[in-house]
Amino acid sequence: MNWEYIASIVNSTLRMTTPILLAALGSAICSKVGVFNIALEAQMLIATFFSIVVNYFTRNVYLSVLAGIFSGALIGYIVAVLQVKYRAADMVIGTSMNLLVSGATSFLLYLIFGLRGKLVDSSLVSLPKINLPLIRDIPFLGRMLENLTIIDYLAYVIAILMFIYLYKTVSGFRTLSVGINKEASESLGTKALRIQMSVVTLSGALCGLGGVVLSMGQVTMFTENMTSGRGFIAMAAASLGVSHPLLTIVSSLFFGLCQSIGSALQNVIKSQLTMTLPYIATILALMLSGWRSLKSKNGRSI
Amino acid sequence: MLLEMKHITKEYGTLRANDDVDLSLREGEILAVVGENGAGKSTLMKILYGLEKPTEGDIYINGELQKFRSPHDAMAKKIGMVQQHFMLLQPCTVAENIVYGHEPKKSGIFFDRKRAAAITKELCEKYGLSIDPSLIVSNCPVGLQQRVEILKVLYQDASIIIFDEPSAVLTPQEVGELLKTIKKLASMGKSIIIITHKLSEVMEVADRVMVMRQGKRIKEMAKSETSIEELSFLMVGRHIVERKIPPQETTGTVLDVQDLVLSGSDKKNILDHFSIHVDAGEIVGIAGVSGNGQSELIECITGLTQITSGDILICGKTIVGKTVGERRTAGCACIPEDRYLWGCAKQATLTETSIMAHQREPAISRYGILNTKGIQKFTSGLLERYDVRSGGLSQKTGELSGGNLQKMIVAREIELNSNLLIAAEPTRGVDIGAMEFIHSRLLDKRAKGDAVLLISSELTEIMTLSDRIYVIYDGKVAGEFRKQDATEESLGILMMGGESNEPKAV
Amino acid sequence: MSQKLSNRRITSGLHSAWNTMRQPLIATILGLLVGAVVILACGKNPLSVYAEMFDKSFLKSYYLFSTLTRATPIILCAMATAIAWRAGYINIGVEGQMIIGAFAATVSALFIPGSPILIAIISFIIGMVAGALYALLPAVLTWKFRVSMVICTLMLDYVASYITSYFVTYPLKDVSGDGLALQTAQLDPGMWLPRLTPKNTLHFGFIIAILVVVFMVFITKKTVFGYESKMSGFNPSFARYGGTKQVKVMMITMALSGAIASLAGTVEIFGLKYRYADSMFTSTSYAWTGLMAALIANLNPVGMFFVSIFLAGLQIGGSAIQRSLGIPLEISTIIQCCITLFVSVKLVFNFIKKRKAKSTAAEKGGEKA
Amino acid sequence: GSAKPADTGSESAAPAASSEALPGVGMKIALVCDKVGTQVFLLQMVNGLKEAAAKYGFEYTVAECADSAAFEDNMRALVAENYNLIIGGGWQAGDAINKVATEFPDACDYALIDSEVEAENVKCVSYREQEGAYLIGMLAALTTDGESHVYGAVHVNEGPGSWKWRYGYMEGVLSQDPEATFVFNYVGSYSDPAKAKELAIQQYEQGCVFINSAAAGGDSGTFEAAKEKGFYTSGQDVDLTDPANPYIVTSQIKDTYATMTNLLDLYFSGWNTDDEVWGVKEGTIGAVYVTHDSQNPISDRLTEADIAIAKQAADDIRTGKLDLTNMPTEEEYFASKG
Ligand SMILES: Nc1ncnc2c1ncn2[C@@H]1O[C@H](COP(=O)(O)OP(=O)(O)OP(=O)(O)O)[C@@H](O)[C@H]1O
Ligand SMILES: Nc1ncnc2c1ncn2[C@@H]1O[C@H](COP(=O)(O)OP(=O)(O)OP(=O)(O)O)[C@@H](O)[C@H]1O
Ligand SMILES: [Mg+2]
Ligand SMILES: [Mg+2]
Repeated sequence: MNWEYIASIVNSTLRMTTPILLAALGSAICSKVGVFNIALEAQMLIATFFSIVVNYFTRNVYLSVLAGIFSGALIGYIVAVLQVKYRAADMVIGTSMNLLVSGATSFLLYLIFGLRGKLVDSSLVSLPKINLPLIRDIPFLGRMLENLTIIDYLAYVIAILMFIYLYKTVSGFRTLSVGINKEASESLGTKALRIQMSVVTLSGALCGLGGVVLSMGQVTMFTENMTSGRGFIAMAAASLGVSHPLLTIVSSLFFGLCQSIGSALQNVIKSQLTMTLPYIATILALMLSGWRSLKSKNGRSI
Repeated sequence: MLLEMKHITKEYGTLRANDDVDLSLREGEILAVVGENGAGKSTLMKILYGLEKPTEGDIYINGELQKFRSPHDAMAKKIGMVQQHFMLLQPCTVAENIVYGHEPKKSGIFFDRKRAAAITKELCEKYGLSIDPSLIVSNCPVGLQQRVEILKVLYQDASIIIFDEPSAVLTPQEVGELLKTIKKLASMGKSIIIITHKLSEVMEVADRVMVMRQGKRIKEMAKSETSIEELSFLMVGRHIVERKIPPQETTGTVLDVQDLVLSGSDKKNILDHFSIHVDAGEIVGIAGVSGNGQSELIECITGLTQITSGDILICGKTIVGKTVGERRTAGCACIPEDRYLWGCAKQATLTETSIMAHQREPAISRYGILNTKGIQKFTSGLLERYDVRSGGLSQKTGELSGGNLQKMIVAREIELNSNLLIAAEPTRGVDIGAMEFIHSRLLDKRAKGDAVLLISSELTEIMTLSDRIYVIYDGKVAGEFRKQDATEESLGILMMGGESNEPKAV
Repeated sequence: MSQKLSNRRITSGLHSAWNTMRQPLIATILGLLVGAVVILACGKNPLSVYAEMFDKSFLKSYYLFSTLTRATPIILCAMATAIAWRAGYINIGVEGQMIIGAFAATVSALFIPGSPILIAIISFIIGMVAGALYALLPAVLTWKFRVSMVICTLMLDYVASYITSYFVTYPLKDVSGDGLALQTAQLDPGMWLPRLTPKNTLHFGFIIAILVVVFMVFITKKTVFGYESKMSGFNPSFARYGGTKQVKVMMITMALSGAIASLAGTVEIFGLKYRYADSMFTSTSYAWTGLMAALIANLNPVGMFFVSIFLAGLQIGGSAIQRSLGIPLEISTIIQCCITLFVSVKLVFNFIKKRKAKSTAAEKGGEKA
Repeated sequence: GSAKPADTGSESAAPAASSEALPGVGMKIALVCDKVGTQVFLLQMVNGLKEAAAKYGFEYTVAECADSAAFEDNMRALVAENYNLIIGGGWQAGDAINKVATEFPDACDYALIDSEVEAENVKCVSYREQEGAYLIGMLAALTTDGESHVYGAVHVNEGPGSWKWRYGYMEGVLSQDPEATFVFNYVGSYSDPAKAKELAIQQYEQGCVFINSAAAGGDSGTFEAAKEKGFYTSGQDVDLTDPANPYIVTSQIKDTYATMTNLLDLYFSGWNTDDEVWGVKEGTIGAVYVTHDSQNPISDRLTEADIAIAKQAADDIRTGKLDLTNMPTEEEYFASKG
């Protein structure tokens, strides 16, 4: 196995990680305010669609990115209204939103373009790739970091900013307090409902950005259901990262890696079996972290 | 008048929790509101604090009509409330909790935690309340948590402070300090409303007393014009007579705790070579400042926690390693100290809550199949005999007033007819009528020749009911007294970790 | 006398049924309204589309039977979900348990020699045991390692689907025909569950589903176990304090959940498909539809039964309008989702409740004055 | 009871006036298949059906199936709705049509495209895709010209379905480049272009200069990777060569349009229900530039000579000189290779 190949696996891991990381951050921040959001898939998919639609009509990258973020946020807002404000069951909302958006995007694709299945067009503009001038020339590193978009970097910045916001700022503190004890935070005038709703909307925007990087960064097209379960993987990643922004970076990278390694293993093991890898790895990782925290507590049994 | 509430009426469906109540408060005054369980005290305060909207009636501050839509509005008018169930962010620090809502900032957005700690220190000094700002709240004992609540209200610069049953969960020492604090705050110009079931506290701090019954204001008077006897008569509509407890012979040991050790997460033992016994026909009290291992002792005996070493016997048979259910059949009933955590499920109906631990009795179920009729009969019997005021068998447990819920739990455990009854804080939050009632039930149990282990932070309760008293300190038995030998001082010194009842050498 | 009494009982029963059904009904109407807008947007007449949709899902007997056939696994999945959720264990692994259980049952039926009926019964049992074991796995992990039950069961769904996919692609693949389909061989016709109607596919599995509903009602309302697991779901500390063995409740509820989930898959195979085919349970999302039914009906067994039938009917009807009116499948998905979303939101109901409370309060006030 | 479809929606292509003469008037024919959206393969079938409906004057319906259980549901309903001919499109319809045809042998006629089932009364048309894949494999080697001996392929799922492609492709490559080795990867989803792209890039990094794509919705991902990285690739089902992407050097043809129209021609001329397997010879399987022409310019990497070699092979397949009909299973194949 040569170094070039390893570098390319890392490179591909980084690209595969970004949408998962962004959605996982969306999931994490929701659980920080006590909302279980499983409409991540819907929030991502709508963004892949609308970013490409706007891209098609305007050929403008910025507008497309914005369209993606806004459409994701819009779905987030609907989820917020139904789930937070009207307290509908999270599972029902999430499941039917995922289904609804998958149907709606296919339908709209047909309605707007008369197309079925996918929109691929050479006129679509992809996100500019950044090949950093100095790093590009370092052999291994340059190879690892080639062809990443600004959002691939931005995802990590967002994670760090989210960490700073939650743990260092006043309004972050209030946001966290809603998740810790909603009643208490409300008793001192925090508008808990509003915070929860904006956080869920924000998670929509984050997933939206994840969708954008999928449809305009990794590839430049829209195809039906192109998120292919990344929202659920993101949920697992957030859970593995105990909803902490920085740990979520680690767990998302882990999932990205599982996918690349899984593909590499396909030459040896049947693909059906390699595809279980990320899922089994998640369970093992959760077991490990559970076992460690139990061991450190060591105290009373059930 | 600083504050006036006029003609307040509050209806929950058909129930009138408040019925045309008036209340007024002057600056620097301490007003005590007393009344039986479910009289509507908490409801009135929730209205004042903007947590509930009155069905009718108005609130005036300095003669100005107010409309409170939320606690936020009330706070803006300098009304603060120390709620019964603490509104604290448990995993956060004391300082973070106190400054919550008006946090000090660095460069406009960042939370200045250092300043928060400094502010907390200043605040503590100003009001003479000490607490370490960097402690994590969940690690603080209840008394300290309440202090955090008070400091929170003070930091909000409240001039009217409401306390809803602040002493119910405190140790006598903590109560003493609380009352001192309240008086001090009043002397600094704060106006205070306090709800309590402990009339001695009323007599100690209040300037005026308002008595409520069945949602109505019955009477209001200056403290100097009334007495404990009169207040209790007004509250429950009858005289409470002090009871004589006849001495009684004990027969055989029921509970025998031998050399019990429960180790904690660090090196220290939570319970350290702890040995006590309770005989048939006696009430044994455990006195101690809460947090010295009482909760763990109960958990060890009832089987909620596995012990590290030692032995626990009920009627001569060891119960170590047995499950909670097996211990219950072996004859161990328990009135839990936290009624919402262990004692009930708020969403469950009254029937469901009342048959817990009875569910395998023949009247309730046979071969695992529930007997619906039997259950209804059982529950309505309980509610009737123990005077639990409720809206019917299918009411949700969480909607009962605290005192009534307590009565129901006491009823359920006593009806188990077990050899041993562990009664942890059996009268927490109940009115004096109910308290007297619960006490008689405990004494009945003793008279029947059963054993009662009474754990209470209420020293007077322990001293009146117990035949024997152990003092628990730091997980160890710090002393053992017969009823006649125990005095408040001798117990108190041991409870605080003193060596004996001799004054310490300086 | 007794006649009168039973009459009263019936009216009060109807009343409570109305009370529980009112919210879903109103929500359905709202959902249909939104759907109507979508139908209009694609240039069709909502009324005729809806007429066709309901005609071909509930009103005509042929389609009603199809709806019931499709509802069968959904009902069972709803029950499987509910029994665990009631006790506070958020099992979203019903799909995985269904796959593993049904697959195990199929494999046993294919490979154990013997009289078909006997083998069928044995296979059902083996399937249920396999489903139960697959559900116990996350239970044990939650117990021993404090793994999040939600994530763990979700992950095991994927694992189950890929692993069975491997088996039907390679070692156990059917070789009849050109062998392109990823499926096992067909079961011996002697093992097939009997049909209930001659021309339709409605099979004995539906009766099994009804029996499970009855079983659930009995468990939840009438047994100590049901009581204890409900209390564990409300407040585990309270249940433990009352002598309930938490671990036992967890293991039993999860095992029951897995067994019922397995039954959902097994009746589909023995009553309808007659073999295990790759992704037959993932593409149909029976488990997820069942989960929605369970939540919409607030875990009430009888409610879940009807909601499941309703959701199945929407799917059958959606298919029908695509077939005969050329309405894109996406639109029927959209309609289904809108209805589900509105049903799950308690908003309508609460709004009415509040209005009522206000008006009765006002009446009372009026009387006094 | 059975029900007639409401008039409003059924799509009848029959012109009202001259309809009397057409043999299909008054007949109803249905195609039951997956959701058409994702697959050109099905779109072509639908187009073929439309075309035939215009020609014969029958009424037609496309019953799309949202999930695997819907195939049987739809077919049973169509039988109840008195359809004359039900055509299953794709192997996903196989099991359902087999059961329905066995249960209602006289109610209706049945056909199945792209798979073969046991029921006697189902006219099955399936394909020898390996023949097309063989041609693609040859072109792959001819395009690469020994630049690399590692050949890649990105498919949807591993299994007997994709084995036909894999086998044909490998044999085709090996016929031109005996040193060839292969990397195969599977996306595991019909709709994940992003993953397909990453898989293709990784194959490229392993030295593949040609990567065969058969990843359904994922194809566009592979194509994009090809354009970015500069390796060569091929499409499937229809002519996917693209003047804007010169790296798509050919496309494997599986002409379901022709299949559908041929099948209905057979039907209206009174068919027998013997199963048929169509390949290069029948014109439904092939490769762009070899058996099927394209409007798009041919890649510089493929010379006249290259195409001639492939064309010769196609002829050999037609004449039976090169016989790919009897294909080993995956296990047999690798066992024989050692
Ligand atoms: N949200 C509510 N819904 C229905 N009834 C309520 C509600 N809140 C209070 N009540 C009822 O109103 C009455 C008054 O309750 P409240 O809590 O004010 O009593 P209290 O005087 O504080 O009693 P305690 O001494 O037990 O705390 C009780 O009968 C109680 O059951
Ligand atoms: N979910 C609820 N629904 C209806 N009423 C409620 C609910 N929660 C609390 N209440 C009512 O609110 C009233 C006030 O509660 P409060 O916090 O004063 O507790 P409490 O009744 O004094 O109990 P305790 O003394 O045990 O703490 C109670 O009487 C209770 O009946
Ligand atoms: Mg109260
Ligand atoms: Mg109270």
